[in-house]
Amino acid sequence: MVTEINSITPLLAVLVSMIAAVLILASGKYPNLREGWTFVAAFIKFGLVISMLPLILKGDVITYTVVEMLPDIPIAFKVDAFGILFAITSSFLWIFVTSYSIGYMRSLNEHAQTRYFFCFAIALSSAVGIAFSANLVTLFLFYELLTISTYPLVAHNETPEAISSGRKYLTYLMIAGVSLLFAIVVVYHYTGTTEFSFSGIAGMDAIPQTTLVILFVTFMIGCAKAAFMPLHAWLPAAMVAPTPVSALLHAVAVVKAGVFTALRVILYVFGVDLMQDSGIWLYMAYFVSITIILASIYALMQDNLKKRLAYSTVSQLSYIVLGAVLITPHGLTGGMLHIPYHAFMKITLFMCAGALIVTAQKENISEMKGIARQMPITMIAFTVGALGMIGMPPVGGYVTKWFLLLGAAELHSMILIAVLLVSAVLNAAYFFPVIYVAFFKKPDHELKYKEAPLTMLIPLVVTAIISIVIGIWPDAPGMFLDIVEIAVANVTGGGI
Amino acid sequence: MIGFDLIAPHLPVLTVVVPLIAGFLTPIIGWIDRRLPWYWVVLAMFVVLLIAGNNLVTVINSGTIQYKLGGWDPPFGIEYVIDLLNGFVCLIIAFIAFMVSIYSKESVKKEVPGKTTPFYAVFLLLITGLMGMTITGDIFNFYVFLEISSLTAYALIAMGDRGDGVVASFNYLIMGTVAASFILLGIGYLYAVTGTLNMADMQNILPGVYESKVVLAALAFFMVGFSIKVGLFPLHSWLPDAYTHAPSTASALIAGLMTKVGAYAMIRFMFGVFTPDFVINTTQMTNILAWAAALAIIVGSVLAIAQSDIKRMLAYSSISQIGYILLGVGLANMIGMEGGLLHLLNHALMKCALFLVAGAIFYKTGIRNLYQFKGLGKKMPVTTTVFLIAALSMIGVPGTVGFTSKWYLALGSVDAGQWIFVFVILLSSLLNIVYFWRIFDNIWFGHPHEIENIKRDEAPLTMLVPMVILAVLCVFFGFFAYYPVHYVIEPLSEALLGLGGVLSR
Amino acid sequence: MIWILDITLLFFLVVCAIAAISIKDLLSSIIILSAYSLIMAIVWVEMHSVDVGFTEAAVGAGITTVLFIATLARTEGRSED
Amino acid sequence: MSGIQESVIIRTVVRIMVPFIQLFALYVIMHGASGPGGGFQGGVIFGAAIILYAMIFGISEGKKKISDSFDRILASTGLTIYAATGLACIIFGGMFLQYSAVPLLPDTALVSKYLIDLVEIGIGITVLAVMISLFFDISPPESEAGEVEE
Amino acid sequence: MSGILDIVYAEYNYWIYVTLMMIGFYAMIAKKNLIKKVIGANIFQTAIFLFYISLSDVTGGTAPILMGGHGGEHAADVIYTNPVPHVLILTAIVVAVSTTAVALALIIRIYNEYGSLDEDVIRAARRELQPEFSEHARQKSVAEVSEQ
Amino acid sequence: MKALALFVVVITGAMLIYAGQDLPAFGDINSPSYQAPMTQYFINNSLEESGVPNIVTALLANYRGYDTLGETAVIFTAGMAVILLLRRRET
Repeated sequence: MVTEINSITPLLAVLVSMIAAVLILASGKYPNLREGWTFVAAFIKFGLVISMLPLILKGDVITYTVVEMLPDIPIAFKVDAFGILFAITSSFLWIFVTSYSIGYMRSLNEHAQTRYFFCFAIALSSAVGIAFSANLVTLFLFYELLTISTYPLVAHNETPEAISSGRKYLTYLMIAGVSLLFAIVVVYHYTGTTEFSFSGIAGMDAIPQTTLVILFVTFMIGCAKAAFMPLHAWLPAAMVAPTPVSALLHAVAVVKAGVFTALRVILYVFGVDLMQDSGIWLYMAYFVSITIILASIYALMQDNLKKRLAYSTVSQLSYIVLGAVLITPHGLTGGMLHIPYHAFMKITLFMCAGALIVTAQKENISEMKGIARQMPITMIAFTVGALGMIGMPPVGGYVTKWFLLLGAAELHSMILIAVLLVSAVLNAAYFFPVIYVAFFKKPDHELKYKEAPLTMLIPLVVTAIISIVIGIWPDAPGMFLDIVEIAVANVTGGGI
Repeated sequence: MIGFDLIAPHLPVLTVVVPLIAGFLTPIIGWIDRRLPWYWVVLAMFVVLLIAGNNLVTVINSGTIQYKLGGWDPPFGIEYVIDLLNGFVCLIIAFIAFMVSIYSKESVKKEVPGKTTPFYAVFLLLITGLMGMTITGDIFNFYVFLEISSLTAYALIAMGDRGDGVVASFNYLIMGTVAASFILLGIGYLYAVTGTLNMADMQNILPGVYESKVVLAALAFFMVGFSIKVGLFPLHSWLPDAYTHAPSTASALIAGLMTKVGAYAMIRFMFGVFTPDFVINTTQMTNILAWAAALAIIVGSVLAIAQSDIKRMLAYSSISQIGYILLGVGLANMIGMEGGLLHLLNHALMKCALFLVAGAIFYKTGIRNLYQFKGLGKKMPVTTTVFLIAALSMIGVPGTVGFTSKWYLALGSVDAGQWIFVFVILLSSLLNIVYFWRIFDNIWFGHPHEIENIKRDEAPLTMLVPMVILAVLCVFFGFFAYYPVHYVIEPLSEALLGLGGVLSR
Repeated sequence: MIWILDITLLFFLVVCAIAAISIKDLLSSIIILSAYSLIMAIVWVEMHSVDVGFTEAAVGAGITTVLFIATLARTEGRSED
Repeated sequence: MSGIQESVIIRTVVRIMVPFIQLFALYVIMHGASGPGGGFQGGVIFGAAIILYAMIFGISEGKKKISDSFDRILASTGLTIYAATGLACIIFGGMFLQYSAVPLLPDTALVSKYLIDLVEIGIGITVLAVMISLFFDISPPESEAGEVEE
Repeated sequence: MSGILDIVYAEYNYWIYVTLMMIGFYAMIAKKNLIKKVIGANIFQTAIFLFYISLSDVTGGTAPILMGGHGGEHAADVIYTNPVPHVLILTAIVVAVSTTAVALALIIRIYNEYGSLDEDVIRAARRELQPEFSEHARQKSVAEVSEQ
Repeated sequence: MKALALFVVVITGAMLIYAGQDLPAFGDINSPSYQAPMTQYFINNSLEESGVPNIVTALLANYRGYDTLGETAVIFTAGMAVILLLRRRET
């Protein structure tokens, strides 16, 4: 039996970065103080999130109703294993990205840094809010807040290009928001509630089949933050943003919020049984398979490193959703586990790309010949991340791929197994050239770069190390696999 | 509290009489000292706010208040009836008026130089008119106060942009006269068949004469008349000019209140004079209204995109937002009605805040072209933040008031099986994003070199305070919408639709 | 009431109304409007509403006309339609 | 109008007429209770008398009789009388404008008759003041007054 | 009298007020001259008043002033017309004249600004004066007023 | 414009005529408005209650005195509005 424990901690975890945002705004004139607030908030936030972990590992959930916004529609938090998985990932990585951001922004002497840190803090609040939401309306609240607070980050440069990318970003995500709202309204109309439940919202099975399919499609459009293939265009466009933004938001917070929402909808609104009974899972599996393959091919064609990473993200995100729609315990484990794993690996990659921009002013792969000699640490970290992406032990990526393969195998679906293998090959095809160019090509002329500043270097080294650790010892007690197992047990009725 | 006990039973009438007396004493006050009228107005509005608040609390706690003017029993005398509906609307009026009155100090001094005293007299009389329209239970008394509010609105609008303001005011006057005359004619028709002027009495008598063509014609004339008054889409032609060219104070007041009271009157006449069954089923009036409102939502939003003058843009946005309110009413189901009524409050808060911001920006910079707003984010951070919050609320971002009413309206449309209205609502919020976001871009994302050397230069405190309060409320009621909904709007919707509960007596 | 008188007066009302809105000279138009008001006042008195008739005579035919003429004095007297 | 203004006959007639019109106006106000007429009609007639005077002798002459600020205060006063009557009823424990609550005389009908008269006077004052003010504001400034007849 | 006349007699006021209303309404919408619009509004409103007064009249009735003055007994056989519409219309007439006064004041202001009473001319003048929107004119006006 | 105006006017006229069919006959003593309790009450009681023989005045200043207060306020408003519109500056 799952015990519900009432505690204000989830609210505090969300609010801490909001308060920090206000303080950042107030101390905009003193950069050290301003960034000090960010650090303090990041640590407190992580501490708060972690403090809830023991209870979750015991199999309990933590609930807190903030306010009843409308009759029957509370703003409420519910921390379960799946939620805390995402919350830990994003709040933990915030610490590193803060450090990295300081180095990056100061090195490039960027303008409007106060706005940058302010929006960053709000975005983090939103991400954790999404993770802890107890119902669709609360989730929608933070989902929209995340969109709005990241717009200034995407359009940070204020150049016409940045603004138009920002517009594109906004257009996609706002249409998604509207679509999500519509779906939520329909769910509420049929079931009278929007609260997530481990076995799906009761009453969903009463919805006629056609409506159900339309509803599912609307939800998935609503999850455009997850960058499914026809709705992915915002992600490469958003790469115009400063690299830390790409790193955190477009490898962790925003896109993961999208997949997180997709998974919440699939597992906690529709529920495993309904997905299976209605047969939606199979179509969705094929659909995301297309994204996995196509996005990898797109990635192959990019020369800009950040764009290549962006398409790689598009492809990897679909792994997560694929895992969820496989419905089997192994598939679910693989999908959920890929959320933190992909986050660690991808953020390493992005931070490396950012370091290259700061020190070498190089964005295109073809210009990076021999750069590893000047920046060995960065490029080694990059290699670690890339290996993880491809799925080579000992870096973390192989664990999730293994689970996904197991899931596909359980279903005896040769197509899906093939998809996973082909995509692994494609991943290798677009990452190895980068490594090859950086390590083995001779530079056109002599290079005189040094490594990036320490504030940037340390985070990327740490995340690279963690990527390896979670690959070597995935089943360490209290680590991600533990959490994921509880989450999977919850939704598959295993209950603890 | 002996004094209060004496006054307490008379609070309903004082809601109207206080601004009225304050209004016609203003010339004397201004004659004593030209700076006094502002303090006088703020004081009067504060008193009215307290009274209106007290009225609503009394209604919630102990039911409908009746006040027999002159001590005559209805239907022989005029009767004031405060139920949840008009208690609620009165409080909105009182609150917005109080906010705008604080705001008006500097703005009026600058935009209506040398005429502050009559301006404030007319200001107070406008509030009198709106209050009187809202609170009365007598159909002809309603007309009288309608005319007070209309005349004052004409005068206030004409004080704006030199030539444009006057022309806008004149066009409004012609349209308004047509509307008022239609309403007067409708009143005459109803009187001809019922022989009474008391709304509640009329509602009792009318069902017996529903087969009369006169009643149908009366309903039609009322609907057309009020549609002009609220600026419902095909009859909106007066609205954009009037809102654009009025002085900032008047724009905020009129945009925030006039159309709300018009919408209130429409609701009152449909459900408080005629019976719900008649307007919903027999004549399908609500259905027609819903479709017209849906059209207004789309057309208003689309036209708003095409504007470059911020006030004109807000005016078109008002046309669309009025559509929200009437769509909710027109859906004629519980949830839709709740959405419509909630939007009365929400739109008053948001639109008033936006117009106040537009006024503050104009006051400081003289700019109304939203393409010239570059760098304002640095120059006037508080003002622009208020703008951001109110605009996000208009878009319907959750956590702001705009979301709550949008939620109800969408849900109500689904409940009514009218999926197309859901799309209308959602499409309109996308269109809202389009026309508000380009302003955000201009305010905060101007080219860096252009905004380097801008100094902070905020609007005066008397302007900032009401704007900030409104913005805070936009967020507050976004999270705490439970209270208005639970205490006022839910019982009210039930009563209006005849599903139980009592509207008046 | 005398219905022949009634009908005659009402007929004149319509004639005056049409004339008032179609005559191009505004002053004449206003004078006709004044006559219209006066006839209206008579009609009302004839319908036993003396108070209203009295008021209309004083206001419609009196003050309104004065205000109209004063306005004309500050603007122009001709109309294109 | 210049022609009319210079005519001695008209000037004299108006000078004599105006007081009589004003007297008639007062009669109309007071007589409103028992016959046709009342504060509004009387006020209009009273106002008309002054307007007539102003038309013939010029607006500045008219304003000498009733200045702008006096006029404005007059307008306020009339309404104040009315509203104060209403408030007085509240003070004496009645409803707003419930004349019978005022313990002026034992006969409530008579009380209400007198208060009706008082109220009518209030209306009359406001109406006359506003009518004059309307005319003064709308009519052309002195220098162009001659154009009226053209 | 014949039956047709009876019908005409019974309803003629209504037909007249409908006609007057249409005339007034037409003038309000279609006439270009602003004063004509106001004249139309006056006709429109008085037509409605006529409707009310027609409503109040009673065949064989007399004005609602009680016979015998104050304190006198009024004869039981006297029929009085309905006083209620009279009261309403007294109020409405006042409203009408107020509206007219405001309208005329607006007309004077418009004439001072644009030198014309013709709607089309005014529209053209406005367009010429403010090609895009009224900012320019407004700033000018505020500047001028503050100079005074 | 003229055609549109004519169209609107004709529609309105049609509505008026439509309604006119069911209006009580002119001068009909049995019309609902005349037979209504309100009218009869005023005719019968106004003298005793208000002390004035003119029923219209009694109604105007007593029963519906509040309307008249409003009416006076309308007049006052018009005066203020015209002052606001036409007077150059405060006196």
